[in-house]
Amino acid sequence: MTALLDVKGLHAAYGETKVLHGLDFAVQQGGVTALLGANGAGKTTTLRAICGMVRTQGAIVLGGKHIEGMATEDIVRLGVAHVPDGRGTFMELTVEENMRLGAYTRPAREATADFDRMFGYFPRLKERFRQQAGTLSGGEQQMLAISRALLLRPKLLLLDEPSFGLAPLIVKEIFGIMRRIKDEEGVSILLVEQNATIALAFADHAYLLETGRIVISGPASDISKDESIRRSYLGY
Amino acid sequence: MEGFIHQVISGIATGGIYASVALALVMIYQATHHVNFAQGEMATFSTYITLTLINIGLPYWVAFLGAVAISFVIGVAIERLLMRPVANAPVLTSVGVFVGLLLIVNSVTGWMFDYTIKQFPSPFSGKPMLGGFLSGHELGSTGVTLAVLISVYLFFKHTRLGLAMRAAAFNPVSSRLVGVRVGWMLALGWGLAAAIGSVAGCMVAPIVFLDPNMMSGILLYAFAGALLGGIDSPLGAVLGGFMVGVIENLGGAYVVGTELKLTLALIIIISVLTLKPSGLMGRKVYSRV
Amino acid sequence: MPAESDQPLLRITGVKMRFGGVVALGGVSFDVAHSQIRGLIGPNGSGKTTLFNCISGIYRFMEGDILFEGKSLANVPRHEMANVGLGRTFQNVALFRPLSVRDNILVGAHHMAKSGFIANALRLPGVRREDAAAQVRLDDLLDLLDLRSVQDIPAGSLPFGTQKRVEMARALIGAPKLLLLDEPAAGLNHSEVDELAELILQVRDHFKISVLLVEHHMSLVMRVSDKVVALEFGLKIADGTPDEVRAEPEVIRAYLGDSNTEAVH
Amino acid sequence: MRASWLIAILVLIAAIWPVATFSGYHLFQLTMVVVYAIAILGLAILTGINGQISLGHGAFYAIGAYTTAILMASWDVPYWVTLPVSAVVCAGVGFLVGLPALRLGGLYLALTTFALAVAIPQVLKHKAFETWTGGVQGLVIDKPEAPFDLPLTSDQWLYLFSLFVGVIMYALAVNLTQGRIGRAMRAVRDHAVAAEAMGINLAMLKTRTFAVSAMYTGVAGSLGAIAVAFVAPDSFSVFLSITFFVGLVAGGAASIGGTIIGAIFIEFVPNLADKVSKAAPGAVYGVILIVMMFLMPKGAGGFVADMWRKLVKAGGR
Repeated sequence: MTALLDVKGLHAAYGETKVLHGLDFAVQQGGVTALLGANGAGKTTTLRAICGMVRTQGAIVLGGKHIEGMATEDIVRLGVAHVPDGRGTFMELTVEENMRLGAYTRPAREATADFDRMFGYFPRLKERFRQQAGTLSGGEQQMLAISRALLLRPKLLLLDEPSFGLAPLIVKEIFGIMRRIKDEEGVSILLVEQNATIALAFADHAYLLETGRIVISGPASDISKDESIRRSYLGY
Repeated sequence: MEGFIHQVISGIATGGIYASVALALVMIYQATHHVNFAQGEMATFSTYITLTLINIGLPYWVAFLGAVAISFVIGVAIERLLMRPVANAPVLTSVGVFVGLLLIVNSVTGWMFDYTIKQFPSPFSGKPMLGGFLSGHELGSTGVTLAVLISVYLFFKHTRLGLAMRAAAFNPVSSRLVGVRVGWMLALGWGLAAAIGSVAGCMVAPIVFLDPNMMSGILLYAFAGALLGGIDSPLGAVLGGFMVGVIENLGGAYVVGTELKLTLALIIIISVLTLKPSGLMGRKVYSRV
Repeated sequence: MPAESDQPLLRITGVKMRFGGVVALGGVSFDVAHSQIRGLIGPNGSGKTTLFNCISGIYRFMEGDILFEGKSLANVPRHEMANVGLGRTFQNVALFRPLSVRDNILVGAHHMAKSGFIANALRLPGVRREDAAAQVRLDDLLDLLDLRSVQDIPAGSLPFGTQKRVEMARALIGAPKLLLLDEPAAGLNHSEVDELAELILQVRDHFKISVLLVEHHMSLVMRVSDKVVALEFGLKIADGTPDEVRAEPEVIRAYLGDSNTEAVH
Repeated sequence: MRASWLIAILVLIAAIWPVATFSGYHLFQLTMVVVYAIAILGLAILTGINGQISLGHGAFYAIGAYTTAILMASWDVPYWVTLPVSAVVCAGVGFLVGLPALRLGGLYLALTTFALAVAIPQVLKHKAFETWTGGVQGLVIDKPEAPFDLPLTSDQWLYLFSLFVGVIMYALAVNLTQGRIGRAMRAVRDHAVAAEAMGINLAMLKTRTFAVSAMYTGVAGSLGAIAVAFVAPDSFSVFLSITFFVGLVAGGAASIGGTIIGAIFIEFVPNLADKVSKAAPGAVYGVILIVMMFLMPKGAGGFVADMWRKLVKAGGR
């Protein structure tokens, strides 16, 4: 396997507050990589850094091309879809319009055909197609956000805490569908999660972040046996 | 009774002008959360451009469309040059820049076209219509205004670009993440607002005559209309604009007299802001601090 | 005051809060004792910050009650909170950026003085007495929090860690009985978090006050708290000493996820 | 501390000196500088220090001017007695305007006060008040003579009188804005939620600040009416309010000393620019506003203060 995304020595800061202190990590072609860590460890910032949403230093290479310093819009057009924290729903627009925006960079006709595939994953979106997105439940908004990202036909999908604020049953449902999506869409995934158990069950490789640094990394199956996650999360 | 109906109908006719300017204000407000104090002055300038094009011999509608196009370009240019740098500045800064813009456009207008009051032609006949309730110009300008408002609505509702512009206004961060070039959407919004203002200017000039301060009162009514309808609702702004037109006409005729019409706008603004700040159709936002 | 010994400083009973249809707090209860450092933890979106805002009056809770020294805070206006005895800091720091460190801290003493517009404009003797009194407390805090060398610098231009100390000083100059800290460790690096932990303990001992610490930096919470309460989905899932709380299966599940997620495969 | 006293004394000497050297129109212009400085000071307290943006302070200036003019024209009240009356009236009106302003965020307040500025000439012209206001014609009042048979012309006396009032008003403003209340005003401007948590009653502070601000600008209006010896609705158009705003920004919104620079600016720049073309004053104002916003967000006053600080720092090394 070759690395689709290769990140070396990534630093990031909000104003004067430095959040990331030199991360090295990779996402393999067709693989799922998880970034774990307690709140405030810098997971969300890492995703934002990849998308050019914060000031960074270091190398971010996507499919052999350096993307650091590029505008978010241009990075997106290279095939990076980002489901941001808080899901980034266009609350005032309808579900349909949200999905059309997902396919904004592609010809309209192609997009409409893709809508049906999304309904295949998330039938509930079809029922809610004409509704204002702000009226959706949290779980439905997460489904919409994932669909919106997939409609870009991305090479790399960045998922920021898809379990956030959702009841365990819905989390399970969404991750079940994500597994199908991964196989059927042929997309590589970088997943940020606080829920370590579910993330490690889904990912094949994982990194654990602590205050802006990677403390351990390895195959997900190894990491899930490691005590340091528990320590890191529960503050021993 | 007939007098009353007459006041209502001609209120609707002027209300259309307010509705257009209110829509222009709301478009910029939605995208940037700034109120363009120079909107009226920009529209006046556009009207002078139309007059200049007519005076060099172009047919009315060619001059009209030419001015709309030029205004669009000016709007885009202003956004790129002046507004971009203060996009995230404090309110005082943005108010300063907008008031500065108002003064500059006003002075440039006076300097280029002098301060004498000028007649402005109407493309419509001046004969009374609809049984004498409306002049031909009032009827025609209401038609033009409605045509503009409907096309703006269709543009935003049914085109890809319109959708992207709305998305950029509502949620710039998410818009970037789906590949929308948010900066250009804002510039387009400014262009459109300037173009709409230019139409409003051309429609009102035959009635109030053209001078560099032609729109200063109209801007106030448009503010009132935008607030009445809800400053974040384009549809609300349009309805608010029409309502203010009617209120102004009725109030002027039966309540406060014509001398205090502008004060009426102030009263509407204060009443809306204190009694129902979100306006009639504005969004209610649940804020989680 | 006989009541003081048997009654906690802060008592939260069955507090509920909804936003639209979303239940942010579903009836939370716990106490903060005198001179106690109380940790409040929970995953993202568990309701910590909502509860914090209910205590400080930013939100008005819908059911239940919050008692401070036995008196309900339900209808206390926000600007009275400081007078009642609540001091607070803010998530991401909320300083008056252009003002000097000194002035920032002095604003925290606003509620302890009474002089109005006219007295200030005329600089009546009472105003000078108030200023002198505030100055004494200011001097004390500048030393305690090591801010003397930056006292004339605009707060907004200081490093983040220093700004947090300024904010702490601003809360403390008002002589609160309960100090509410909203994610004080956010944005700090390892060594700064260590210093913060020392500072929190020092402040408690120096001023003999209680501290309610809302924080997701677990090692900080576990290190300084006497007792910790954990929330998830707006409900209390654990309450006890740091060791008890992190051994609690519900807490482990809330943080690390359900160990029974093999179904995903 | 001693340096600022020294500066104050030097400024005062410099301010009194023109009485001996200038006469007639030039002295009148300087009187207007003092008047405008007080007006802008009022705006600075509200907008610069407390963060409540007003684009309509011309309205309070007009109310002050008319209060004085009506008292003098209709009831022969001595000019100096009208000042405290005007102060009370304007503070009251300011307080009332400040009440709805509480519910308006920065931008909406700017908008509403802008509307107030546009509307005020219409109200002043209105027939209902014509017996007092003189309608469109306005009111002519007598120019005061120097008292106690002082050997001063009317212009000289007026200048000294305005200066006297101005010095008192500045001294009070400095005290007010540098103490506990001034800190609270700034705190509310910079972070209202935090200010409230520190025990500041936002509603009370903001309405009272509004009253003080309106009082200052209103007293300036009274002095202006006495100096010009005439009031008419069209002198109080929206352009006057914008002029004050320009003066505020030019001097530096939160700088008390900057208000004097702003006043000099709005008194002399239009006169100079007018010689170029009728459009020039507006254009200069507009350009100044935008340039200030881009380059010197703290205004000339803030710029000078920063330079001063750097000088002191460099000298101290």
